[in-house]
Amino acid sequence: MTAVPTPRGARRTGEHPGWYRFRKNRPALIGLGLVLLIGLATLLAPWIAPYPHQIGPFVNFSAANQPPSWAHLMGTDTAGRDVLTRVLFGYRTSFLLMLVVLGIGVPLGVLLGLAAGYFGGWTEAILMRLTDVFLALPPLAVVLAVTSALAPSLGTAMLALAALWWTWYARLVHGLVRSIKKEDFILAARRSGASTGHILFREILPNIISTIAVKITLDAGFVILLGAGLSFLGLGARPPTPDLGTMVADGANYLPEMWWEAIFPGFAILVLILGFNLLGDGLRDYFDVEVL
Amino acid sequence: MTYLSYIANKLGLALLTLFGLSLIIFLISHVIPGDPARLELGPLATQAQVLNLRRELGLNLPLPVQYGNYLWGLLHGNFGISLVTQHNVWHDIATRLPATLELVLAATLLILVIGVPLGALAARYQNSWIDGLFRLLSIGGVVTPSFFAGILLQIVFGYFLNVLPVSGEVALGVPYSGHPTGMPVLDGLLRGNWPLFLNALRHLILPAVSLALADLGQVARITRASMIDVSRKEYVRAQRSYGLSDASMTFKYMLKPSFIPSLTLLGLAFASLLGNAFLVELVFSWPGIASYAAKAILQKDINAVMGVVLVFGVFFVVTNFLVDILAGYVNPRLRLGTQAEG
Amino acid sequence: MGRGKRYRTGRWAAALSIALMGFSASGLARSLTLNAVQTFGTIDPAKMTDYTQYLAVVNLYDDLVYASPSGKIIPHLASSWTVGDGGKAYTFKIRPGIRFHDGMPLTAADVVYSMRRLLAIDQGPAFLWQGVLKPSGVTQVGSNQVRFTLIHPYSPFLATLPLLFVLNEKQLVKHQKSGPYGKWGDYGQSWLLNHDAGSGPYTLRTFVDGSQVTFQRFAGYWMGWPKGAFNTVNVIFTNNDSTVLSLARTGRLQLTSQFQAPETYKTLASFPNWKVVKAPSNTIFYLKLNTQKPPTDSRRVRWAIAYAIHYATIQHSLYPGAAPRGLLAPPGSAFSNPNIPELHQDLAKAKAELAKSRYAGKKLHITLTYVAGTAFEQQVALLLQSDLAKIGIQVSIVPAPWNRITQLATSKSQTPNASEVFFGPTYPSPNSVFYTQYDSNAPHTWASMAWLHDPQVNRLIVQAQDASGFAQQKAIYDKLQAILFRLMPDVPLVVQTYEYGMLKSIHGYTYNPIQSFDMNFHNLYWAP
Amino acid sequence: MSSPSDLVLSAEGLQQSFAVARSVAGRTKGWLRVLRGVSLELARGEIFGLAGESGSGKSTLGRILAGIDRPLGGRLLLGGRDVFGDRLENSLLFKRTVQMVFQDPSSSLNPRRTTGQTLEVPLQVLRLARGQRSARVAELLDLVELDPRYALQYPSTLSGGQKQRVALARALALNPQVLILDEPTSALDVSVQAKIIKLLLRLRSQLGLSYVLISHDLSLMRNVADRTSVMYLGRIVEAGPTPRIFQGPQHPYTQMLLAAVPTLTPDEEALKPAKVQPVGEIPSPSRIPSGCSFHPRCPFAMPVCSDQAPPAVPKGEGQFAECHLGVPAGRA
Amino acid sequence: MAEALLELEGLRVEFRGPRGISRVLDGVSLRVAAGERVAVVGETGCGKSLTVLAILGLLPQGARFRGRLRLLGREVPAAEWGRSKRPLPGVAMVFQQPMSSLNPVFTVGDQLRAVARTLPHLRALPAPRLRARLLEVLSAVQLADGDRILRSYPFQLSGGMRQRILIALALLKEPKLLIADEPGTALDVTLQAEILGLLDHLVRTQQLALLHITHNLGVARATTDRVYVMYAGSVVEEAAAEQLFSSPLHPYTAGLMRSVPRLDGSGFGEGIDGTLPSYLEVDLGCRFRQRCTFRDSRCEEKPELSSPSPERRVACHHWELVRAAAALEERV
Repeated sequence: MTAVPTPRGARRTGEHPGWYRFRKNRPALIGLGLVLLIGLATLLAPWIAPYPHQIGPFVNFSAANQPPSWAHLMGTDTAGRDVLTRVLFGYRTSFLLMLVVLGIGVPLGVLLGLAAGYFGGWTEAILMRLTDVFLALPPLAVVLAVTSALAPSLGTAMLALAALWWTWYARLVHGLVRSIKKEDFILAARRSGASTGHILFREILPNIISTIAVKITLDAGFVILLGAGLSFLGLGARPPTPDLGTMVADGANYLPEMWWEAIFPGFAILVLILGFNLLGDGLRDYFDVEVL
Repeated sequence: MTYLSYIANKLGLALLTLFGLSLIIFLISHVIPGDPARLELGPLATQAQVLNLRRELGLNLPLPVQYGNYLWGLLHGNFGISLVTQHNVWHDIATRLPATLELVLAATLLILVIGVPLGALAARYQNSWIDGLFRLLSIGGVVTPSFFAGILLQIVFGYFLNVLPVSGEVALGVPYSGHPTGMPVLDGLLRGNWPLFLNALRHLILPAVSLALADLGQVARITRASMIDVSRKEYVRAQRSYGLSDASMTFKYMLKPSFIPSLTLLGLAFASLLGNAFLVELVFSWPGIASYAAKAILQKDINAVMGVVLVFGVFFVVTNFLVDILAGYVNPRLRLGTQAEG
Repeated sequence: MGRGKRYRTGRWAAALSIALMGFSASGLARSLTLNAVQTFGTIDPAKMTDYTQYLAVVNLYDDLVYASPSGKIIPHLASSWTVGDGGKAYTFKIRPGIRFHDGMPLTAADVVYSMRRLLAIDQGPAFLWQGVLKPSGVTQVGSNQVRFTLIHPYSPFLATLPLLFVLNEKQLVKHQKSGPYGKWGDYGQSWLLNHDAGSGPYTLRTFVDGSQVTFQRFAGYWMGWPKGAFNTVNVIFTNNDSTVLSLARTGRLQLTSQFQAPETYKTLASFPNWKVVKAPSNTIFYLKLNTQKPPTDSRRVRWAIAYAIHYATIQHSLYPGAAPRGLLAPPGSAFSNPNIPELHQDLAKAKAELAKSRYAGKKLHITLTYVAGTAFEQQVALLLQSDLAKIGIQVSIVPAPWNRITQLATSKSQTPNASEVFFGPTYPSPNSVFYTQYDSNAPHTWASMAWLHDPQVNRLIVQAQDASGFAQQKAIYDKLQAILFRLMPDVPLVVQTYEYGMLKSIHGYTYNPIQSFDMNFHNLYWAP
Repeated sequence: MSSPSDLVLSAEGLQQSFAVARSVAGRTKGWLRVLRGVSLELARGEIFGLAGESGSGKSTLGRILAGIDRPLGGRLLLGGRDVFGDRLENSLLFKRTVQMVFQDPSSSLNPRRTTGQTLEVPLQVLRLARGQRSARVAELLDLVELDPRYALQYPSTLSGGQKQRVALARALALNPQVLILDEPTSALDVSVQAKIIKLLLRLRSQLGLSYVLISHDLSLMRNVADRTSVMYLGRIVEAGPTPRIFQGPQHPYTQMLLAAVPTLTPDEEALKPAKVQPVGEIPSPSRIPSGCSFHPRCPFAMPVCSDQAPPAVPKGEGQFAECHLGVPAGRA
Repeated sequence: MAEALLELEGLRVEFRGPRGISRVLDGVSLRVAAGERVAVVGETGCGKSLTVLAILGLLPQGARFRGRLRLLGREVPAAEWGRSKRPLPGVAMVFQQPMSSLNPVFTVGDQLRAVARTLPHLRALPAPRLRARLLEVLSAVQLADGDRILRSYPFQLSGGMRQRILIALALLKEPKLLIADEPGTALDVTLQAEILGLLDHLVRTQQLALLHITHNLGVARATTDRVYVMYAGSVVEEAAAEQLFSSPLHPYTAGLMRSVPRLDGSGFGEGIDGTLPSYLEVDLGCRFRQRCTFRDSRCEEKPELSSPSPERRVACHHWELVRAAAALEERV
């Protein structure tokens, strides 16, 4: 007499409800659009930048400090180079920084956080004290100290940032794991004989991956922000490699007369960070997770 | 657990953190391959002079011994001699810290006085145009690099409108002795020196706003989020249904419970405030500790770097300790101790 | 927004802000505010090394002798002197009636104390007299004379003496703390961190860590005061050109440093009540090439570099100044070799030199450092990078803080292939140029980043030190200059022109060949 | 009492405490005494009911019986072996004997794993081949009356009852002999609860399972359990065959519980003890009253009750109660 | 019938979501007379709590509602209920979660005073008299030691005390109608019984009307005069308590009652197959028909509320059949 019930929530035709919810979040869409647009422009920079040959060792002092015009939409800098071209290529430096820092910091932090949260004990105690100590250090100051100690270059800055960054993920993942490992389903999986590896990577990780993703998106903007600060202080990419923070720092010397030299690169940083933040906020709402 | 043992616990953690901090700072500063002796003697000194000074400064001892000396010195308030200014680093820091403190305090005040109520208001009018405007403002604050915000403010208020000064702490024509607090705004207020107070205040506005923006946005967002979170709580629904007024709900009965996460964030925000102070002080030629540190770092002034980063770290740890205590006060469960529940 | 409108609002708001700040126009008249691009590390005459330190010291203290704008040594505290014992004994007669800031008379004993102190502390200018003078060689003769007995004859000695400043012995003894100098304790070093013990035209009024410094006119100065002299001089610190402009525009700055960007001077000159004062200096902006490191160890590569540079861009737009002839500036100097030509870009010759070098056909790569944060040095670096790319030399640019450069310079292997560096004589003698930069026996510093090791050069430098008489010296220096030009250890890029922006009503600026001695505020006065 | 051969699981004098407060130095300053000496025996095919209010320690007892937590004292015996003493609680042997079903099916299923993936975890332990595993998953789903299609569904698309069936299937995957059922239906509506209980009863007879049923719902207990134990503050204060407990409750606490049960018919009403009114709340396990721990709430409390813990007094047919009221004079 | 205190007619509530519009309440009508005790029962998701929220003006954002509300014979404009967030005069709510319905960071006294200040008859009282009034209310809910309680934070009090404070908060208003949403459900049975007893006492002594929302049929029977049964957003049956429990007329009510385990150990029925239909589907027929054993073609048409007897209503085409089946079962 029991009719086989139709499972609820069977896929319906038409829009996926997740995409519908995301689509309703206009800021998140704008963020996604910005990040994709800038990412694409960065990839295609050699083809879409108006003067790609000005990226290498190039100067043209006779064309220096020209205000924005049709020929130079963002004007030219003190060495006569097209600011728009340098902004487009400057994004490459920002993306590189972000990819290296997060590419090293995130996996490391997630692994350590998983270990600390799940095993507890000494692993946890040491790791968490360590993150406390790292948290007490202003990241900018530390990176500045380390980079100037080793070599004031972008590479060292990236490594120093990565060396700091894992702590945030370790902390985040540690907290998540601690709360999730008390859930009955972990207990149940353990009672049914699941291995530790299975529990960590198949049971726990899938449940926190969305939070990590949100954190990564928000952090992408933050890393770029810090990187811009570092290059503003003179620890950016080596000339002639374009670097947005360096461009702002150089241009700031000629304010307000030659405003375009600092303002456009500054807004370029801002827009990219804005993109990542809007996207991150959108994802946070979408996944309904808490990330500081 | 009682409040007292809660405090003691937090204090223990803070001390432990400080110890780790000193170790890390020491290690970082001692992988610096620079030569402070060379620096002190000036560019034209001979190698023999340099070697002599290295011995004098103890730079040729093994690292653990140097760390021991360092810690011993710290405990006696001796941060070493700054190789650039030739002063005791502690003295350098003490003379510059008030300026930074003034800036950071002003920024904190802005964050608290504007950020928290703004977040509360946005949560109250969730999804309305007020909320939209607020989100725009707060995200604008978060995504604008503080140095760029500073530059923009300089252009608008310094150059175009020319209504606010764009560099320094007080104008030169205004006599200022640096006493008693070293913070001209406060000193002007304390001594009733209104020209000084007004002048210093005007100098403070742009740097403080640039510094505050990022964390203001962040704190406002957190306040908004936790207010919304709280607004979904059973007790808020209950209190609303009793007919409590909107204002008292928003600014009292919902704000206080949602203030706790904001408070924690504010503590964490201190690290970024101090970090951003580096940039803001440079942009505004602010005579604070961060620009001293930036210079010291670039010149590999080991003692000064160690001193400043340590002071920042201590500052941060102490602030967070205070935040914890305050959180304990706001949260009666921590203050009065939990009762064991069945 | 149009320019006109902006300035109108600007003026209106400036008036408002001045009113709000309670500025009094009369207060501005007798006080002078200038900016410096770095803080006062020290104001101790025994430790000074850079331009701000010299600037403080020259105003707080008096030196034994002074240099005229042309570099001639003229009496100052010493009213006259004699040289004897085959050029080994210098005896100076101290001018009577000079008083220190605390009212004590300045005596020969103070001079002895000051020189011995300088030699004992062995920092700052002490290197000038290393191997030339021992503390025991400094003696008082009679009541008002001082004698320096040199180890061996040394013709540039007199020219080095403007760097000896006289301190108040009694005052320092009163304030000295224990230290490594026996009965002299710490020689008053800690007290001098934020006090002065001089007799100079100005006294120290406030000195907060070298970052807020105010000088106060010393009414009892022995040389008297011109009408309109400044009662107080404030030095503020910023290397941010836009800040300088903003301060100048709002009347809070009356005099700029000499290190502003060319664009800034242009803007300042356009202000109705401002002028830009220029003075050709004897400082040259060099591209120093490490002659011990491949590929710049090849003379031909160095010449290829020299031919590749577009000097006109540097001399006319990046850092306006005269074209140098060889390595001794200024071209009009008495010792200058007139046969040495100016350098010009010639890419064909550059390529030819390269082809003849032992690195012909190889891909060349050099590193180039400059002082981080200096806008025009960065532009010059970019220019060099682009010019050298044209002859196939790849340049990687490494901006570094000045201290880092000075440190790299002490090691042959760490010194980069090429470095952008200013060098001016420390004292008005060609010896300062040649010995410091090119004698391989001189201490290795940022000045000798060429690491030149040439026996003939060394020999000629010593010959000139021992030589007596102008003609003899001139002949030696002519030969030396010709050899150095052929070796091309440093490429002279441009002769620095001092440029100061100042209010039109400030007068009296006088060039001086030593460091920042031209910023002796005693010369300046206000005349509307 | 059951004969030893019928015994599948037994516990002797189980004790459990949790630290509540620590000083700065990490020293424990207070304890929650959650279990204070609990013994029980579970026979093959039996449903053993554990009743009590929150804070009575019944869930803690359940977790120990399922091998999840180690007790601070006492023994858990399985086939004559001391489970915790021999460190068997994580062995496959124990897992294949005792499994647990949790109260809230929403939190006992991983939201990121499909039913099939969840059910395959225990099967991997058995080293079944992939084909065998999916066949077994279908079999398990069939066992709990779910369509095999559910193997591809995530928990969020299942109703509460369906989720609890999946949880039950997982518990059965290793063919255990004993299921610890911790409030298995309290998160469900009554109409669903009836279905789940029916399923549990069917499975017991079909698979010869034994259950330890933990529930605060006395009406449910009455209809399901063979034997019922009533817990109060970490002790079993009354136990016996279910009909006897409900028809002749001896302990005042049991009587109070019964008196509080909401009922649907006058017939049921008549079964409730009239003399005892529900009063007071269960105290915290950190401050357990002296003597008989129930004495502050007991309507029949005597002076002796606050001084001495009452002994377990047999009431016949395997029923006993820990109460001074039933102690023959002179023994107290 | 006594004078109607509260009349709700044809309440419809809809939410717009990603998959379309869900109609969560589909024409709910309720009536409470002065001094009357009324229960609304139903399982999770039937809409009983939402109905109360609508009356109290606490519908969530994004909800759209329609319907009429009359209070003390006066029509309440749509702006003053539903989502108005303003309390209705004379109506007070007792919340169900004693652990989460009190603000954790304010003292009990603070929270009581905050409510008192919104009430015209208490607002003007000087502090000492207000305090006396608060103590009086606390003693009305049988909380002794009022001084200490006023100074306490909620976490310092036991669950039972907190539940009493929630009642006190409602009583401050001196309401005519008390709305109680699952009071005591979160508490243990003994405590729940006490709280229900207290409510009953208050209703009788202060001549209050009570609208009691509960999922527990036994609780509804024990505390009320009249019962509404809700299913899937509609009232399916309405009757005096005794009538309803002796002879349910709606198949859902009957199935629900059969699902409840009985204290007399008489076992329990099969439960009800299937699950609640989705609110997203537009359904013109009886919403219970997929789960109903009586369904036939008539059920494709939505049944209206019919009156088998005065004061009794049922929304089923087959209510007579249900009654007959029950009678038959009784005889067997």
